[in-house]
Amino acid sequence: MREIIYLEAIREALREEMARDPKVFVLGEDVGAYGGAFGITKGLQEEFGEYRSLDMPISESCIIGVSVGASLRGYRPVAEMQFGDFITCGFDQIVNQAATLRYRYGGRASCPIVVRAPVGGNVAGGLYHSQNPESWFVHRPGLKVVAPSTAWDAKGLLKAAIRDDNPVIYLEHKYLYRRAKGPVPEGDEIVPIGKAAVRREGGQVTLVTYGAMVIASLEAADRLAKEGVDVEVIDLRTLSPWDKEAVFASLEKTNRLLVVHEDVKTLGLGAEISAVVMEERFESLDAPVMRVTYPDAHCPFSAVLEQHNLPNADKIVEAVQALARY
Amino acid sequence: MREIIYLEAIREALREEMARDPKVFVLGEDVGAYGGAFGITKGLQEEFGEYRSLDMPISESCIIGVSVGASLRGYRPVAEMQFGDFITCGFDQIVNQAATLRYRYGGRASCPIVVRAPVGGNVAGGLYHSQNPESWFVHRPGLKVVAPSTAWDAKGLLKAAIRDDNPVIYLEHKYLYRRAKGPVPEGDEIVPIGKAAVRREGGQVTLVTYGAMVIASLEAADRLAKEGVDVEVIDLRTLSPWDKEAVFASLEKTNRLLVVHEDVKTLGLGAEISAVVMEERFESLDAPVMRVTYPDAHCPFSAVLEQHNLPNADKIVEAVQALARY
Amino acid sequence: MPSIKRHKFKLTDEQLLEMLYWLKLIRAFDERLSILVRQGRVRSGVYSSIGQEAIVVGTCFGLHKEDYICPLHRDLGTFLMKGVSPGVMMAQMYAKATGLSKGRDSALHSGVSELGIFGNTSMLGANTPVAAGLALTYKLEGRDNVVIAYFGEGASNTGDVHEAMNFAGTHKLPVVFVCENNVYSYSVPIEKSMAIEDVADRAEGYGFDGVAINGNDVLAVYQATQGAIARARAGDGPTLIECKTYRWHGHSEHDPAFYRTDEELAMWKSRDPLPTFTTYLRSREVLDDTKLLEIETRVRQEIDAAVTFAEDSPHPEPGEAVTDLYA
Amino acid sequence: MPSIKRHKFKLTDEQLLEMLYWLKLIRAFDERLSILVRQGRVRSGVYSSIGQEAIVVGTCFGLHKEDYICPLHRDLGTFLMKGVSPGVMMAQMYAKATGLSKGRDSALHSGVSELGIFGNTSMLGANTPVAAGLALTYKLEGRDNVVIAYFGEGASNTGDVHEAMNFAGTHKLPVVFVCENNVYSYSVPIEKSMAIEDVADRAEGYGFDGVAINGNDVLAVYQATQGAIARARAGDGPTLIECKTYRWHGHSEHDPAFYRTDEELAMWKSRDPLPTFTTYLRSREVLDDTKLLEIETRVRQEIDAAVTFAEDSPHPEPGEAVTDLYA
Ligand SMILES: Cc1ncc(C[n+]2csc(CCOP(=O)(O)OP(=O)(O)O)c2C)c(N)n1
Ligand SMILES: Cc1ncc(C[n+]2csc(CCOP(=O)(O)OP(=O)(O)O)c2C)c(N)n1
Ligand SMILES: [Mg+2]
Ligand SMILES: [Mg+2]
Repeated sequence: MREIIYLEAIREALREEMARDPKVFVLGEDVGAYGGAFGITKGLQEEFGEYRSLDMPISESCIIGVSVGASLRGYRPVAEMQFGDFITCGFDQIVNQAATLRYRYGGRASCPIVVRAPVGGNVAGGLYHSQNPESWFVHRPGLKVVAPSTAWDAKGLLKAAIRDDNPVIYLEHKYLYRRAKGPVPEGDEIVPIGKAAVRREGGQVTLVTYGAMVIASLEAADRLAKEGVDVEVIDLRTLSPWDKEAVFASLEKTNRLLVVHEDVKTLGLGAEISAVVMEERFESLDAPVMRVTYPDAHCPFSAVLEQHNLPNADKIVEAVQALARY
Repeated sequence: MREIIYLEAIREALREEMARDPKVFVLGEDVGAYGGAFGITKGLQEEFGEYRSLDMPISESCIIGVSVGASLRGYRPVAEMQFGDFITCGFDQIVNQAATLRYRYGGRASCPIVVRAPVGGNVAGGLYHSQNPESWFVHRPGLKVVAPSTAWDAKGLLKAAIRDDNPVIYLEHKYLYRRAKGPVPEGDEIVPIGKAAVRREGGQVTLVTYGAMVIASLEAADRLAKEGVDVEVIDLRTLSPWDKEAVFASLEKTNRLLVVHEDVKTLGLGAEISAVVMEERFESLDAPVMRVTYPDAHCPFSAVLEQHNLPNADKIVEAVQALARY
Repeated sequence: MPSIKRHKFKLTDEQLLEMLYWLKLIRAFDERLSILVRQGRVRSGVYSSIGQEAIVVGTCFGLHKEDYICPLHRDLGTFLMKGVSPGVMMAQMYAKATGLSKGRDSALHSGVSELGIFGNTSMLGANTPVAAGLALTYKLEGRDNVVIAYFGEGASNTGDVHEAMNFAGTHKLPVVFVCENNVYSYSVPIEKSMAIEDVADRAEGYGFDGVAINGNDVLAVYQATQGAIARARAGDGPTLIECKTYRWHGHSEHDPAFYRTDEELAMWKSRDPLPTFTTYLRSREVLDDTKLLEIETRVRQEIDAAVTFAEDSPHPEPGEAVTDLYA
Repeated sequence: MPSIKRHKFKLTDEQLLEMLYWLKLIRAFDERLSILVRQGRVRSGVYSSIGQEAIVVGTCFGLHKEDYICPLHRDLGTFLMKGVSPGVMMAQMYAKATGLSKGRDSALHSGVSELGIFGNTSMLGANTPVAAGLALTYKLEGRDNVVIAYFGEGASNTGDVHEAMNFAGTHKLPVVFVCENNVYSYSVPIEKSMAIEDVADRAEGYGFDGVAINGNDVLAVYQATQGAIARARAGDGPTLIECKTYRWHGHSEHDPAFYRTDEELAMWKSRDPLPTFTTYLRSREVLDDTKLLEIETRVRQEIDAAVTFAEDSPHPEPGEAVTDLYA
């Protein structure tokens, strides 16, 4: 199968969905002729016209509100945040307007919008171009949240998100845009929302992660394998609803669980996974669920500072070793 | 000692702090002559003048941004959100502007603002007048979050929040405004941020909670005592940073822990407490940490629906019994 | 300020009587609600439009089914005029299973897509970007439908309203922005929340026209709205219509409204849109006592039936608290 | 549009030469930064102000130390003019420990309270409510200081700018709003993000004056700003000054700016604020070759020293990644 990069996989999903369904359109800052800050929407305006890849004024709240309005008339807007960090400027329209729509309409309407947000660090982004906003949305009922780590999933999950009848926050990791390259099927391969993927099988420790941390986790697992520690790496892919069954199934084998994420520790997704595993699989645990995460700090610009904060293979190896020894 | 209600305790803290420090002022919608939607700021404008209890246009982002600006010149603004639900409209100014200020200034400035947010349900508020927004802010480094459950703490924590040099989110529970009545010291008694209170001692199960759920938890503990189950009830009071030592100390006695909160389950504060206890006190646990929370759903208006969702003494009793039996 | 041609859009006698019916129905609905709140039968979320009915009737009258409305919290009457029955609206206020939201929320926090009614959140101004999004779809489809977006003079200060008007102006979207300027934003008089007298003046900053009109004159509101709609349908983009009015009750039914004087209230009551219109109809011999009685009887019966329907409706099943979260 | 009296606020020859120095220093700083980016010595967050220096110099010149500035991302020069040394600014761009934020962020995301410099987040428009808050404190204290709040024509469409202007207008706060209209918001030309030509027209909607001026004429900018400051100090409230200008480089140093034509760029380069001002000074015999050489030498030395300082400065200690989160 041909290999393409993550960034192109996102673009391909958009193009195919726009061609398939005239109700799908893209809107955001600079997404028109320019093709977006990262070039994701390049060519779409040329192919589909001004209004299907629509340049919006700088107004994130409006971008999302407009998406909600269009969705009520059967459209499937895909809103691009120029950086995921700016999603805070449209926060109310997501968590109150979109997330509660179906509920308050008594189930008589739905709100099929996708909000694409380029997230994550390790790209010299600093405080406002590196954030990982997933927890805010995982915490909010009525939303779904996905975070692909491979080019394949980037395409398949975006297609699933666009076809989903609920508001979906689609977190694309900037570090992966050009670094995650791999096979991607042409055409209509959907990656279902809510299903994790086992990226590496193993029997001693379960490592649950997502996004760019899949790369660091697999690197750590390779190194650990050489030491004889056999790690199963699960890529959640969907953060809300996350795939409890997949995590439990692996845990039944390993009885040891590590969660790795780039988001900060306190109330990062690892907290919820840990709590649920405790509640529902306490007896399966031979060791406490542990977390390797960003510290509770902001995302500094200096490479020296940022590397201090970012989880990496070294930190993961250390944590797995401790777990395996437990 | 004289007894006053929670609502008056908040007002008293504001009045005393405004009298003590001319840099303290209040701003928000209708906080002037009207005294705020709940009457909290009643009399302040008369006593301190138009600009120290300042009516703001409907613009939450501006209210918080203005507070940040004033704080940079040594003021200590106390911003009132008319309902905590509307804090989403000022979200960016809190999580990006205020929370990162000291960090990005290289430690050379601070941002001593307080954002007061009336939160919580059981007051016929419905979807947009009942929410519990604490998780969003506990998750964000650079902020502190407090949530008093008694009139005493309402006063003492607000004073602490105003004097704190960091942005503090002060969550006042609407259900408690008139229902929480109790002794409140006159004058300068401060309740320190970061310290929990043991509301009831007990040796069998530790129950950690905060806000309006302290009432339901104490009711449950009373009932359980009659059955011979001896519950220790800890009121966190501060949610960020939460008092790990107090929780651990109780857990060492009981080896069983239940977290109760009105916020939804997924990535509610209970998740973090559960995860930290697992990481740091796994060996102390005779049973899994359990959670009694709101389900992952919105806050419906109908009393029938709302009572279905709200945690209450019945649900807590049941959970404690299960834990005690474990 | 573009002048309003009072007689450009003709109304038949029948239509004029229908307008009177709506004015009276909406007034009666709100009056009954007010009583129901005091009786404790309706719990909260009641924002009376009494005194402002001419705006609702003047803007909604003659809308097509496919035209969309995005009302503010006080515009319960717009739901009625767009086709929701008084019974369903009353059930919504009662939080019954038969209400629009099935008890999930009260007030206007629910919508009906088939009737072109958007139900906003509580967040003031948040309906306006949604209105722009709806209008965008009409433009994309080349339909000649319009969207009416309502907000108070208080809400006009929110960022959302600015962002929405700017976007709508940029793309000449078919939206009519209706600002209901009732002098107060809860307790705050307009001069304490903005330095201008006419919110309409802001339209210029978005590249379209704004007019300030007498919001208590149903015909003036109708003419202005129809003019704006005609321009919108013709592809000439949005208009901002600021309707000067006053609310008689407090902000909500729980607000004693001490912040205003009796004289001010009395002055505005003397401009009550209902008798003004009734007198006009009589003078034009469109209305007589028989017809008036007919209308009043019909209104009373409909409101009574609505209350009965709401009272008799079941509460939602408790388990519905956690359904309809996802499609 | 209030007219600008070009000669109302007098400048001595010395001051005029100082203005030239600042124009050249800021130009040289940005030119050097551009090279450093291409060399990979500075990593990102570089938004060149080349072509727009007259706005920075014209608005900051003559500000009091206690006056506050709330710059936009392109206004690095304002930091220099308010008293941050070129070395510290360069170290900030290098993310060194000696930079303003000690490496926590680059660009203008840090401030200096003692110098009256606010450091915004990246979020466009978010500096304007903060500016209003600063100005509120001046009003409360009865001080005659002012706040200058900068934003691009693109950022003028954000809700924050609307909310801030409305609040500042309502209370006649001492703020000067400076809109740097450089035609583009990243790739989007102004006509695709608003339906008006002059952002200045929006001021009327907030109850204060707006003027659109030639932003490439440092003296015009200075006169307009001083006029606005005088009004603000006198308690007459805000002014919006829209400075028409153009950025020569791409949006950031990584943007090839294919979205515009060479002709357009060439036209605007012919309006370069520097030679325009130099010619003027020569014609008034304020400037001669010796003085020009003096200024240019000084600028070169200062920029060289700044780069040396930044290069020689240590990186922050890794552990500083988790300090200064709380006071
Ligand atoms: C974003 C937001 N902030 C605050 C409120 C609380 N609130 C509800 S109505 C209201 C006053 C609204 O005034 P206006 O817009 O003039 O409409 P009116 O009630 O006068 O019809 C306020 C402050 C809200 N609903 N939403
Ligand atoms: C709230 C927000 N949305 C988007 C961005 C991304 N962004 C950075 S600069 C820019 C264009 C700004 O245009 P303008 O305000 O005209 O200033 P200019 O860069 O032209 O000086 C955009 C879209 C941002 N920084 N903040
Ligand atoms: Mg009003
Ligand atoms: Mg620009």
